[in-house]
Amino acid sequence: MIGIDWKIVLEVIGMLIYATFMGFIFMGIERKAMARIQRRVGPPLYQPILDTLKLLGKKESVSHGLIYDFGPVFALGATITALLFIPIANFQLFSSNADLIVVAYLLEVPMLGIMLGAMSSGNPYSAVGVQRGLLTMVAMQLPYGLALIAIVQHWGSFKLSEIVALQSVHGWSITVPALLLAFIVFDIVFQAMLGLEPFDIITAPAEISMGPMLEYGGKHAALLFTQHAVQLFAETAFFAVLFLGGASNLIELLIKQIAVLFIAIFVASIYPRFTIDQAAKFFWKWPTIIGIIAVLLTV
Amino acid sequence: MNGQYAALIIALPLVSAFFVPVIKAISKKAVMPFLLLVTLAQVGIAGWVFNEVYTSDKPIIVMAGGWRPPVGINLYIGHFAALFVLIIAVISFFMAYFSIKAVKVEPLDKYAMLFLLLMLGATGMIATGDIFNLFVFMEITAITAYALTAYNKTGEAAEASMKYMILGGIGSSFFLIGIALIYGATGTLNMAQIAQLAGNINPTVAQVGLALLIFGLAVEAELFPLNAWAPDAYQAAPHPITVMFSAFVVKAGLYAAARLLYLMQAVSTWHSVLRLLVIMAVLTVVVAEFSALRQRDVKRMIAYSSISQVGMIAFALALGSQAGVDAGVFHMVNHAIVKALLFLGVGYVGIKLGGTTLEDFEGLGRRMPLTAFAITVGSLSAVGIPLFNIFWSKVRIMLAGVSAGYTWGVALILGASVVEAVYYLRLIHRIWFAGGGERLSESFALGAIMLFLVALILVIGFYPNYAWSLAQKAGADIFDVTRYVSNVPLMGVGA
Amino acid sequence: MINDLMILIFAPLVAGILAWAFDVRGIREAIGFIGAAIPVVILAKTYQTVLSNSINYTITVGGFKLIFQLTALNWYFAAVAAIVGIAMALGMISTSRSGYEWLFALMSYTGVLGVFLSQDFIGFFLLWELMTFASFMMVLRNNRHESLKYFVLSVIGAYAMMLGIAILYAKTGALDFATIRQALYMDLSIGAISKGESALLFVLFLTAFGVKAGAFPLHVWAPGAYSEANQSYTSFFSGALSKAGVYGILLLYILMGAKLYAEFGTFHGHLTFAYVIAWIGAITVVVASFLAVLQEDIRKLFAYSSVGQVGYILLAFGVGTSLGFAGGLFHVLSHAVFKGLFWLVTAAIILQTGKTKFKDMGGLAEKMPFTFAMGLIAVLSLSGIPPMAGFASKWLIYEAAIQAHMPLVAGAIFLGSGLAFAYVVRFLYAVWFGQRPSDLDNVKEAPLPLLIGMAILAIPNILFGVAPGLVTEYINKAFGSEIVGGDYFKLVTPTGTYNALLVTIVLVLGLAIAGLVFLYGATTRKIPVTNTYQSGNPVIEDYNLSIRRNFYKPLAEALDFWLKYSWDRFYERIAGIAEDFADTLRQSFYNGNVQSYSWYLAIVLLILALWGVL
Amino acid sequence: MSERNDDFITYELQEFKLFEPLFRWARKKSLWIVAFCTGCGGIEMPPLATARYDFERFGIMPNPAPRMGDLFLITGYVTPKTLKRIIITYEMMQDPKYVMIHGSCPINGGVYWDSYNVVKQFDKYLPVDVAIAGCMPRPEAVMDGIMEIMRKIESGKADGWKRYRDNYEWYKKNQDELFGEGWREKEGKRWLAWI
Repeated sequence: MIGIDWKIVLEVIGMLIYATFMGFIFMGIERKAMARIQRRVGPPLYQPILDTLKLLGKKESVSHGLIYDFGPVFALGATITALLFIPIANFQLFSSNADLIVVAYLLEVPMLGIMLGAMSSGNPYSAVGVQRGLLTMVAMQLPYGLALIAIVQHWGSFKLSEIVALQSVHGWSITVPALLLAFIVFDIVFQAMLGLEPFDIITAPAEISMGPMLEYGGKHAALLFTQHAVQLFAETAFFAVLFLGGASNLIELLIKQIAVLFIAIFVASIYPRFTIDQAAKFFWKWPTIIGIIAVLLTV
Repeated sequence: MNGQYAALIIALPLVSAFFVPVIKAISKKAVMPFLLLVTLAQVGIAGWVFNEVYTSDKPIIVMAGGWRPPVGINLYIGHFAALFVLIIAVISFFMAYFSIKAVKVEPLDKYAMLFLLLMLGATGMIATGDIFNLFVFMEITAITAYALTAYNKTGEAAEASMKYMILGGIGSSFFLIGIALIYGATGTLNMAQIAQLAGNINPTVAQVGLALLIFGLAVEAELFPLNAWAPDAYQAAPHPITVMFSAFVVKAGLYAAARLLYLMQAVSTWHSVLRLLVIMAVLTVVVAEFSALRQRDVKRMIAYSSISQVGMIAFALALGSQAGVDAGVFHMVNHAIVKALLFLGVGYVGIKLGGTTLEDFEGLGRRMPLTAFAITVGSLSAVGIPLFNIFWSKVRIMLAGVSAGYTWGVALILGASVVEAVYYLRLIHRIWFAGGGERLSESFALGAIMLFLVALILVIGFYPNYAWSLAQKAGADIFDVTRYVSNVPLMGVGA
Repeated sequence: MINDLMILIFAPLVAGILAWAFDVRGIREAIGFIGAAIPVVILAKTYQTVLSNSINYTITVGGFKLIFQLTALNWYFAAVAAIVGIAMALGMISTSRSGYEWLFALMSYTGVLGVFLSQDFIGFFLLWELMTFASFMMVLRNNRHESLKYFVLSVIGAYAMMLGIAILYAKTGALDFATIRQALYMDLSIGAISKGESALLFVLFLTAFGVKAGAFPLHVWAPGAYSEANQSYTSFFSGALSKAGVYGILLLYILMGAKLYAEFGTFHGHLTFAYVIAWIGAITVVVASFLAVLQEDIRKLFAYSSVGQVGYILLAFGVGTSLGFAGGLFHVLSHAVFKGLFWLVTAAIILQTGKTKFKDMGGLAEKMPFTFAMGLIAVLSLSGIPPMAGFASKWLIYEAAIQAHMPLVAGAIFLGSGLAFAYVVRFLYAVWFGQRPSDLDNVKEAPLPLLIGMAILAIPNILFGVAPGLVTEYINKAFGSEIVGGDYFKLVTPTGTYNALLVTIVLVLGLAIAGLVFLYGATTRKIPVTNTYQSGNPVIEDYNLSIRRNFYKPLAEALDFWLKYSWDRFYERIAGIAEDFADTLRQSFYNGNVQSYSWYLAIVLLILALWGVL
Repeated sequence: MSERNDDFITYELQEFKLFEPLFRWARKKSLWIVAFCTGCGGIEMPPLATARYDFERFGIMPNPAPRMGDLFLITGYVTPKTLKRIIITYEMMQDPKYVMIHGSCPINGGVYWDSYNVVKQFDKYLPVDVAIAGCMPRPEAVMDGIMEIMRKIESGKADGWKRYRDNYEWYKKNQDELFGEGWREKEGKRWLAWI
């Protein structure tokens, strides 16, 4: 089918390594920033890499069946796919063949993978975690959709590469007032997608001890950590591409990603946790109203 | 065998009715078989008449005593009359056999005589060409109907018959006044001549005369406010008689009303009478359907359903368009078959299980599968499910109704038939899927009759072309007054 | 060629009658299967000819001229019904108990095929009624109340259509689609049909098709009817019969599109009447999906989900642009396929376990592996995971909705697909995973015919997911214009592209990489379900560790304001009022004493007198 | 011990020769504490997470799931009831796992030396890597303990889990001696009564 042109293969491999590494660094930044805000020294930036290595190095691993193993593998695979369809800096990768809706859906598929694995472990805590994860996802779906629709309507095209090109010509999306509202909505939703503080009901540490990931240990947990890292990188890149005009080179993209990340970290380190129906009610009140206004302005 | 032998359809039942006491004298048990024989002969003659009219495509005119109309009374057996006389004969023959099983109350010879007179009256009303003769046959039908309603000698039957008698009496008396007015104005009793002269009689007299005529027949034809007697009469009468009531007695009244209505087209307020009839017809359908919704007795429920279907026929006939009349006649034929089947089935269950309340019908599917199947086909067809016969006539009526501008009427009727669907399908669920019981033996002959009617329904349902062509010819016979007048050999006497 | 159409339409009915007559276990299954297979064979044979020209057949029945025509468009709908029909037949081989079910299942199959193929209103109405009646009889056998609710609503719809047909007949004097379309088109200038009348016609036809498609206010019959009928028949009931309603909406566009446009103009750039349909579709999607999430019974969940998915199709047609139609048509196929598969999976579960409530099931993944795999494919397809057919059609609908500047409707799709994801995962958790209740230990895999049926429905899910071009290329031919570009594996619309094959390859690549990382770690040891962390408490066999009841309690609490109102209770109250009114009417009018009867006569005489004189 | 635990012993050990120092360094620098605080020491552990001591500098993170945890802190006297939970949680943890006991009570019964309800010598039931003396040691002492366990991991001497795996029979004998044969089933059944 596709002629195996080595340029893309190399680009893909390089991108994957870079993304995973930077994903871990972002998680490190996250923990470090949280610590610094609490006037603590905080772990070194490469701490998540150490954690993953330790988990991979576990001497034995436990499994509740085929689907329990398939869950994390499917999650990581889907996240890698999502990553490869986002136009990162000047690397085209596969983004010429996919548009906003495809990437938005690919970013949601890992949720199914994690849910599959967590459910098959048969642990009630993970079941409650799954339920909360799904409800958060359902709650955030409407504002998330409205924000994306606002962008597409303003730029008139679904292709990410085209949106980036238009932004470089007409200036970033957030300069447009309507898309600024969409930016705010997307930022709130971004908080829930990463599972950070106000909406980290999914893995509420005190209540249901790590939520869905409760039964995961050893290499399964390592897989989930790498998936979280790649997802972090992919989502921040997606955010940057949509609202901050993508980037011509990796450094510029990195700066934008870290900027977005810091917004999320600052919000996360301040807010207490919403209960799940409060979260649902909140999502369907303010973000949806702002989203509707943004959408109506851009029509 | 020229046309004159057609008079036998009137003569045969009359003569054999008065022969019944003689037969009773010979042997009590011979009465019922004799009745069967007479009705069989009647079917033969009606079949021959039907064949004669439909092959030669010309109506048979029978002049009483050789006197040419308008002096003498003539029988006008056109396409409609031939078709319906055959239907009356066939159904009477079936009911004669059913009476052998169903009617056990003692004076059987009186029953046989009344049975024949009822058949005679209905045949006469349809076949006659003279309005006074119409009144005479209507009286015969009415009186025999009162007697037969009370035949079961129960308190309920007596009360029903008394109600029927009072209302029927008022109705027919006003009908007589109407005839007198028309006769006074036109000077003739012959329908054809009335049609010619209707144009130039004094408008108010014509109005009042027509209104009274229609009012008189409306009581017989069960239109809305006047049909209060019908449910009780249907329920109280013996089972075969209820079948005859719903199958052709009511229809004879309807035909007469339609015939007179279209004869007097030239009357100035004709359209306002039509609109009144449409309103009354629609109300009949709606009220009857709603009343049937919470019935505990199946026979009374089917009576209400029969009244509502008759209301639908009246609606079609009163539309005043050729398509409407054709649809009305087609629905008359279908309704006759379906209601005959339904009342036959319910009657047979009434005899076998001793009652026709809803509880008796529970698990009928296991106890009497053949009757249950017949009742199911009957009720499905009555509801208007496709591949059964009433579907076609209902569609025709709806199309004609809206074309004639009565969209609200059609909407109300459709709404009412939704209600009809509900209580029929509740009955079907109760028959097949509720309760149970061991299998009872069912009579072979009645089963054959039921299967014949079911086959008839399915044939018309699957391939309605032939039935529809019959209905069109019969409808034209009523609607096309000029052809009717030209067929009758008037002597050219009078104003 | 001529009588091909007759065989195509009436073969199932004849087979049904034969199966009902020879009510012997072996024979009726074979006859039924043959009856369901004939349409597939004929449709396959006529595929080539349909692309170039149409096959016609007319017969006159009862004075009406019934015209049947097979064009590219209704070949598509007939093919969808045929695929689901074959799967249903296979399913019913193992789940049907008597000839009764075969008769009415195949009669409704004839009804649907007839509806898709007929080109005149009488044939359309006749087969529509037949289809409704047959599906009603399938439900009547198991539950009277639900079936009556279903029948009353569909009959109201059918009679609304009858009224509409009669009005059209009165206005245009014709019954077949071609002349009506021509007459309505010319009527733009003459204006014989006023604005009010065309509004009435639109409402009548919308109710008729809305009831069958389960649009929002008229969807109450769906949960009851879908869950009470024989489950493998429901795959056809919800897979193909709801498509008749959607086909009707398409018909509405073809026949009265121009007229309605002329009468009602546009609203913000969309056709007003199309905008109404789009919003009905959107509300159906949201409401049905919310209700589906909160259900406790597996059949009710899929019933509401089916109503929601048909809402997508309505929405796609409501968008009004050609891309909207393409998306809607593709979703017709993908909905029929994955919803049919879901219902066959439910049939297998209920057949083997006899349970229908979520709280009694659990841990069936090991016991019924093949059914679980099929269920997983259906889950992926319904929730719109990229390599599946569900995603391709939903993607087209997104493109159409957003391109046509209908943002809030597109927002409804987002919310709907999120909810779809939630209730589908709920189904996975409650039925397949977690600890197995002790009474389900001896559950065996579903019988072979059912499995083949599932396989038949699973293949298109994957095939049209990876290669959506096959379907869109056919749709382009059906519409005659190039709506969705791209080859077999790539969909290209003016504003976006979706390369299904590439996404699949990259997904497989990603899975391979993740698999490598997985294999690198230590070997895994399988442990039983009871070896889970319960804050250190020892866990033993008969302590059930799963949450199957009230899985989405918080969502119910968040929505309690909306859940107070239910259309179902509203309709039940109306039915109650109507029945009481009927009773009071009977008591007041037929009150049994003669005096009042004679008063009625007097009143009528009075009216006659007034009427006569005035 | 019910038969469920027999397969616990049969897994085979994979020694990664090449990366061993890297993994050892990773295990040292990222210890996850199983948040299972028994006895009076539980309150001593949070100050370590505050700004003054901040054990997160060393990559230590309190983690509620035993499957992912490595370091098991026994922070105070251990009663038989808690010991049952401790044993179950310990067995759920995955392999290179270390136990650190705080205070004198788990070492030799401490203040409760003559109490009927306290486990006098914790080491008899579960292998201990590092013990921190003091009747609830101050945070500095605990930090020192952590440094000690990290040094032991670095040098490979922190082999509590290997000792548990090798002479599992001895440990099991002691446990059964204290709780009686098949105590997991009995405990589960007793627990069932409330549901």
